[in-house]
Amino acid sequence: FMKNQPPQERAFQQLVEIKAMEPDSSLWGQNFPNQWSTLQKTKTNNIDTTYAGSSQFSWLEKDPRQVILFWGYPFSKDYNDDRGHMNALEDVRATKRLNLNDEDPKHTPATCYSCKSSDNPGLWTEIGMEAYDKMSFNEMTPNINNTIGCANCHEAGTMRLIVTNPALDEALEAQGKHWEDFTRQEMRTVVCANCHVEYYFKGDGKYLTFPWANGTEIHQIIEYYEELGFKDWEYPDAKTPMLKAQHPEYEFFTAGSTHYNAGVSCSDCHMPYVSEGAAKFSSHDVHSPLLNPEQACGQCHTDSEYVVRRVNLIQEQVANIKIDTENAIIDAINAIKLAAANPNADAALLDQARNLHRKAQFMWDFVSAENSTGFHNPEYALKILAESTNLARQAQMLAAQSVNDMTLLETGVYDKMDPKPTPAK
Amino acid sequence: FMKNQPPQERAFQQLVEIKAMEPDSSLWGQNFPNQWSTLQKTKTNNIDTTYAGSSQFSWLEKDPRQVILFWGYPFSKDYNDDRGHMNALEDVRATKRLNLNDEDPKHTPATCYSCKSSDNPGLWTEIGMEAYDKMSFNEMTPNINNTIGCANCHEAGTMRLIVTNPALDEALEAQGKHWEDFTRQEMRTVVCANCHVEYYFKGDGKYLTFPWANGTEIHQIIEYYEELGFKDWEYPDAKTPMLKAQHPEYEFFTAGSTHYNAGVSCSDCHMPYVSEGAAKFSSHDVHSPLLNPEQACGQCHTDSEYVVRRVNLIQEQVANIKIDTENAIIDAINAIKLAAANPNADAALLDQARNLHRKAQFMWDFVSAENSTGFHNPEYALKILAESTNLARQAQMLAAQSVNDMTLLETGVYDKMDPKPTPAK
Amino acid sequence: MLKNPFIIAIAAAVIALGAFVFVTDAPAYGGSAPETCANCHVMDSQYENWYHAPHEKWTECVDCHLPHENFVAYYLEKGRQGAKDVYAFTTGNIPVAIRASEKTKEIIQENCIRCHQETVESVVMGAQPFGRYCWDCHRNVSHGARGASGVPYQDSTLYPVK
Ligand code: HEC
Ligand code: HEC
Ligand code: HEC
Ligand code: HEC
Ligand code: HEC
Ligand code: HEC
Ligand code: HEC
Ligand code: HEC
Ligand code: HEC
Ligand code: HEC
Ligand code: HEC
Ligand code: HEC
Ligand code: HEC
Ligand code: HEC
Ligand SMILES: [Ca+2]
Ligand SMILES: [Ca+2]
Repeated sequence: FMKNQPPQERAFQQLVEIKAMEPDSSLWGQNFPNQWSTLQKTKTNNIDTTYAGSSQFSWLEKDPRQVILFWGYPFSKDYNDDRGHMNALEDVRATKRLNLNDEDPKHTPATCYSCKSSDNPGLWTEIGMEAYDKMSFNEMTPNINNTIGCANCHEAGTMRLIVTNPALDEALEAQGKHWEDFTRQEMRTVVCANCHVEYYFKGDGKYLTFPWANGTEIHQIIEYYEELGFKDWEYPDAKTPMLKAQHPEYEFFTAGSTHYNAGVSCSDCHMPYVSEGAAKFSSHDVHSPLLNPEQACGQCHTDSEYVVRRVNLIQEQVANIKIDTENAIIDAINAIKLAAANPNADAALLDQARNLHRKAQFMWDFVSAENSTGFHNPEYALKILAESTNLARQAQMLAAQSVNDMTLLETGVYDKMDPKPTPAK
Repeated sequence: FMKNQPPQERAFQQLVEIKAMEPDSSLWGQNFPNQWSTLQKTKTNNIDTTYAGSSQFSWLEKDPRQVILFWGYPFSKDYNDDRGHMNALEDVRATKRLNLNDEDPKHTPATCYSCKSSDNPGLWTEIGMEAYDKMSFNEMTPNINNTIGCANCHEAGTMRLIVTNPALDEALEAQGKHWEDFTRQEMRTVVCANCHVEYYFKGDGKYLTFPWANGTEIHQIIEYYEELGFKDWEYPDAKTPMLKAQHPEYEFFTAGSTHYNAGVSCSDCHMPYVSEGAAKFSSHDVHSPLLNPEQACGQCHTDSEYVVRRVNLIQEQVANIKIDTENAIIDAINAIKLAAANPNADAALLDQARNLHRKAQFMWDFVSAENSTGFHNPEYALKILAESTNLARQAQMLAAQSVNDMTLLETGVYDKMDPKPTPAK
Repeated sequence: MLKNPFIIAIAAAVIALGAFVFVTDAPAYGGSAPETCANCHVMDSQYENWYHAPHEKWTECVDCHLPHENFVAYYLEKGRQGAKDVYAFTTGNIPVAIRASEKTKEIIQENCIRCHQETVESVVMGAQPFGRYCWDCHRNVSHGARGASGVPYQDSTLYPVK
């Protein structure tokens, strides 16, 4: 009986032996048919919820303000909602955000494959992440044959959860943390941080880096980028040095959310236990928990209808305030563009305006690119949006002051646009 | 055992018969010594928490921004944190907000006694609320001999909870609701709405009225005041027609908060059951639940330390954003005052600025005057503050436009003040 | 000289114990009927919530709260807990909210696994210890929707949800 045996020693019964970092999930699947068959469902999921779901709808069409906000950056061309894990490889190859012209210095690096394939752990071990990231996306393509799979999250043999992405390992180290010391429950969140985090490409080697050296709270991340003087792109005409935020689920959820503080992990909601016959196992069909709230929330919350109604309310409030913030940033962009076109503009004031625009937009994006429409940490979302709106309006005022032109104080610029913007070409 | 006995049929044993609306709580106390002795504790409580508590500290000293925000209104003279129920009468008589000069048309009406005494239910029944409210505070004083007591919440004899304030009765009626139909659990919240609500004095008769005809959500309340063209005072120099919000605990808590939606009532947290020997009763020592979280929260939350830490986090976030909002409104006031002093100001733009100032400040006050520093409904608090800040900044921009003067876009006006303002005389 | 008071003391103790056993029906406390535990009305709410929770059909208090690996451990722990409970009850040293101690929690966890071994076998296995309580998720299992709630009349179905 198992309690006479220290749990560390309890091993899974394995029919087939799996070699370390085996990229082919179907081999692992012979040992664990339940996990494999549920993982495969992520391929065909396509049901939507009010604010998310698995259909890959276009954010640029759903909210054309984002075309303006990302103007001059590939995200203004193509930006879809995410879908299931097994589509990762197909989707990264299909996005119009790629630049596959290796002659162009701005071509897409191999780094973009980092979170899309179970071939990576093996490749990183073999050639090292530095060499990997120096290659172009094109050059890497022949080495990548598998989409996300078991090797991205598990150690073969023991099946324990591990950090497979060297960028995560290094980011934790930079904070003096070692994932090897984490408890099993902590790993049920940290394993998602292999990918669901804000990142940037450091230097010419496009080295994958998480901006966490000062901490993972939003102001610490902004401070990090300020110290580094980093920018993702320059906003056309306005000339603001912009930052793009990307899926910071981990940073957002762990910033003191109700659930995180109560010890709940990502996997508790997104990979709830399901039973197949007598035994239960973790569903590997990862998607919106609003599609199976009975399983995802129902064990902790007896009234799962109640919590789902609550999610609706939270998301609606966040979505509405997010639109106010977008409008404020668009008004600011309009003003800064007009000011920048004026050769007599006061450079110091205009730069202050740009700095506030940069921060306001990164803060907004941190909430917007986070995929739960605020649910992972509702108060944090609203707090950040309140701060962002305040900065955006101040950016607009500074831009107007820089050229002493009252017309720059125009508000509601987006609402007056007709027709509304469409995705860039 | 009790589950075989419907609770409705268990009657109270009463030693002394209490006449209807008996104002003297000590008589009721002969029947219910536990309730009476705990109620008496509210007299001497004086422990503070981080953001509230029972010591009656001055808000104007704790946050001198509020002196500016309430300038021209009695609240800029004297505004303390509330303390226990049995101090109500003493405190209303002592506040410097009173104007006891009955010759002055702005003298304080008797209406100010409405929520401070157990004599009221009897008086209202005898002379009617209309006649009551037409008297001056001075004239009413001899009739008021008891502070808040049993008769404000209970029906003598049955001891059931009742609506005693005609203003609440009428406000519910206006929404087509009848408190007699409410369940016991609902009454455990509604009984507090006799007093813990936003109110105004209607017309020259100073008739106590709750602005709920359109609903109790903040935008419905604002709409109500807009339709009525009501103002509490005019902001000096800026000439904005202002609204003051006052302790809207009921409206705020019931606007879809987690706890309200989950069926939790005010009394669950503020009047938890306690035991004295074998008997279990509702503590009538109403105060901050952070002073007895084991009792107040522990019945529902197994980890009461966890929830208290959470309250801290929520309140800190709300308190910080609230300061941002105050700063934005002060910047707007500054701009509007300067614009109003300019005879060439564009009147239409300046009026728009005033209208936004009016709304922004009412929204801020709705959160600020609510006594839980956001905890009763955290997301609602942050959402309202985000909207308020946005409006305040737009008010400032409009004021600057109205006089075509960039210097009105100055920000951080409060921070530059030295010395900081002190309470008005 | 010394012997008499000693005998008297022993006799007195025996009489007192006899009276105690008679008056309090102490032997019942050696049994396992849930009503016994609920004798102390301080545990009314746990009883009520257990009674209405899904496990009432299958379990008694002791199935979860006492160790079952062997009968020595069972009675040792029963004695230890009982003594503690009676001490707390008679001295009136009753905490505001009664909470399971860490030791109790470990015992309960063992018991969940004892009955549900087959179900949880594959999920509690693995290279790292499971390290969390079953009722972190199964919050309603033993004592109702919100744990051992002591608040009566709390019924959200009675309350309109906006
Ligand atoms: C308490 C439950 C809970 C926890 C814990 C949780 N999530 Fe979520 N997650 C949700 C809900 C609810 C949504 C909203 C889904 C929707 O809008 O349809 C969501 C949405 C998402 C989405 C977008 C889903 C979609 O349909 O596109 C992603 C990605 C995501 N979460 C990842 C994570 C990660 C990574 C973590 C841990 C860092 C995490 N979640 C923790 C409940 C949770
Ligand atoms: C190896 C990288 C990686 C890891 C590890 C990872 N994810 Fe993802 N996740 C992705 C990518 C990439 C997508 C988007 C795929 C697409 O849209 O093609 C995604 C999509 C999702 C979605 C959206 C699914 C839908 O139907 O909309 C959810 C929810 C999600 N992940 C949750 C999690 C959780 C929870 C964990 C940890 C248990 C996790 N992910 C671990 C890379 C990863
Ligand atoms: C640190 C991990 C990581 C890196 C590096 C990364 N992604 Fe992703 N990617 C994700 C995750 C997680 C998701 C799912 C969440 C989301 O879409 O917000 C995702 C989703 C996507 C999607 C599907 C949704 C969409 O946005 O249309 C595409 C396409 C994509 N990534 C392309 C790229 C490209 C191109 C790069 C390189 C510039 C890149 N990814 C780099 C983790 C990463
Ligand atoms: C996106 C990350 C991710 C991927 C990809 C993934 N797993 Fe898992 N897996 C998890 C998490 C998280 C758990 C829960 C671990 C725990 O509770 O300690 C888990 C648990 C398991 C378990 C333990 C039993 C259970 O169900 O809880 C097995 C076995 C398993 N996975 C097999 C697989 C196999 C086989 C594959 C590939 C077909 C796979 N996993 C792919 C994240 C992943
Ligand atoms: C992370 C959350 C979580 C933890 C921890 C957890 N469970 Fe569960 N358990 C679940 C979920 C979710 C289900 C529902 C599965 C379904 O709906 O198919 C479940 C189902 C069950 C079932 C019912 C299966 C059936 O046939 O309906 C039993 C019994 C059970 N768990 C026992 C346990 C025991 C014993 C432990 C501790 C060793 C435990 N659980 C720990 C989430 C959890
Ligand atoms: C492993 C346990 C667990 C799971 C799974 C879980 N929750 Fe929770 N949830 C909690 C805890 C603990 C709290 C904190 C309050 C408390 O102590 O009851 C909480 C609080 C909440 C709250 C109140 C917070 C607020 O902001 O209003 C909501 C809503 C909620 N959860 C929704 C969900 C939803 C939706 C899901 C599924 C997608 C979910 N929860 C899954 C444990 C869980
Ligand atoms: C879920 C628990 C809960 C509910 C329900 C609740 N409150 Fe509170 N209340 C609190 C907490 C916590 C505070 C913050 C106390 C502090 O900051 O010290 C508070 C603060 C207050 C204060 C200020 C206390 C002080 O120390 O000055 C008042 C007045 C108040 N609540 C009245 C109400 C009313 C009226 C209702 C119903 C409409 C209500 N509360 C519902 C928990 C609750
Ligand atoms: C008859 C009017 C009235 C009713 C009914 C009423 N209150 Fe009050 N409440 C007041 C007044 C007035 C004060 C402030 C007294 C003072 O500061 O002198 C107050 C103060 C408080 C405080 C602050 C105590 C402190 O120590 O800081 C709390 C908490 C509170 N009330 C909660 C409630 C709750 C909960 C209910 C319903 C069960 C309720 N009140 C019903 C008028 C009322
Ligand atoms: C509808 C009920 C109601 C009316 C009418 C009312 N109050 Fe109050 N009063 C309260 C409540 C509830 C509190 C406790 C909550 C708070 O202080 O925010 C309170 C607190 C007070 C306090 C103690 C805290 C402080 O603000 O310094 C004073 C003094 C006071 N009121 C004076 C007045 C005066 C003067 C009037 C008339 C202009 C008045 N009240 C009208 C309900 C009312
Ligand atoms: C501020 C409002 C308020 C005041 C003042 C008040 N009560 Fe109560 N009382 C309540 C509430 C709320 C309950 C809970 C009722 C329920 O659960 O139905 C209650 C319950 C009771 C009960 C029922 C038993 C119990 O403890 O739950 C008695 C008896 C009682 N009060 C007596 C009194 C007496 C005597 C006084 C004056 C000394 C008094 N009350 C003053 C609000 C008040
Ligand atoms: C009568 C039951 C009850 C009482 C008393 C109660 N709560 Fe809750 N609490 C709930 C319910 C129900 C939820 C909703 C989440 C859920 O379903 O688990 C909740 C949720 C919460 C949450 C999560 C929401 C968030 O925004 O993070 C916190 C924090 C919380 N309560 C704190 C408190 C505090 C502090 C007290 C005491 C002052 C208290 N509660 C008293 C029932 C109660
Ligand atoms: C199905 C298993 C189970 C049964 C049967 C059961 N309990 Fe429990 N009991 C638990 C669990 C689990 C906890 C721990 C709750 C926690 O830590 O939040 C607990 C906690 C307690 C506590 C401490 C209160 C607390 O919230 O920590 C008491 C007292 C208690 N039980 C008494 C009883 C009594 C009396 C009975 C029989 C009427 C009983 N239990 C039946 C599982 C059970
Ligand atoms: C003599 C009255 C009495 C009886 C009979 C009684 N209890 Fe208790 N019990 C108490 C008191 C008092 C406490 C609080 C003591 C403390 O937590 O320090 C308590 C605490 C507990 C706890 C939580 C503390 C801990 O040690 O984890 C559990 C669990 C518990 N009892 C279970 C039971 C069970 C099971 C039975 C029946 C076999 C039972 N009790 C019979 C009075 C009693
Ligand atoms: C004496 C044996 C026994 C003990 C001890 C026990 N259970 Fe059960 N449990 C059962 C039986 C029998 C059923 C009903 C049959 C079934 O569904 O498997 C059941 C049903 C369940 C279910 C499914 C029904 C539901 O309530 O949702 C869950 C989950 C569960 N138990 C969890 C637990 C947890 C957690 C513990 C420990 C706190 C525990 N059990 C302790 C025997 C036990
Ligand atoms: Ca999606
Ligand atoms: Ca107070």
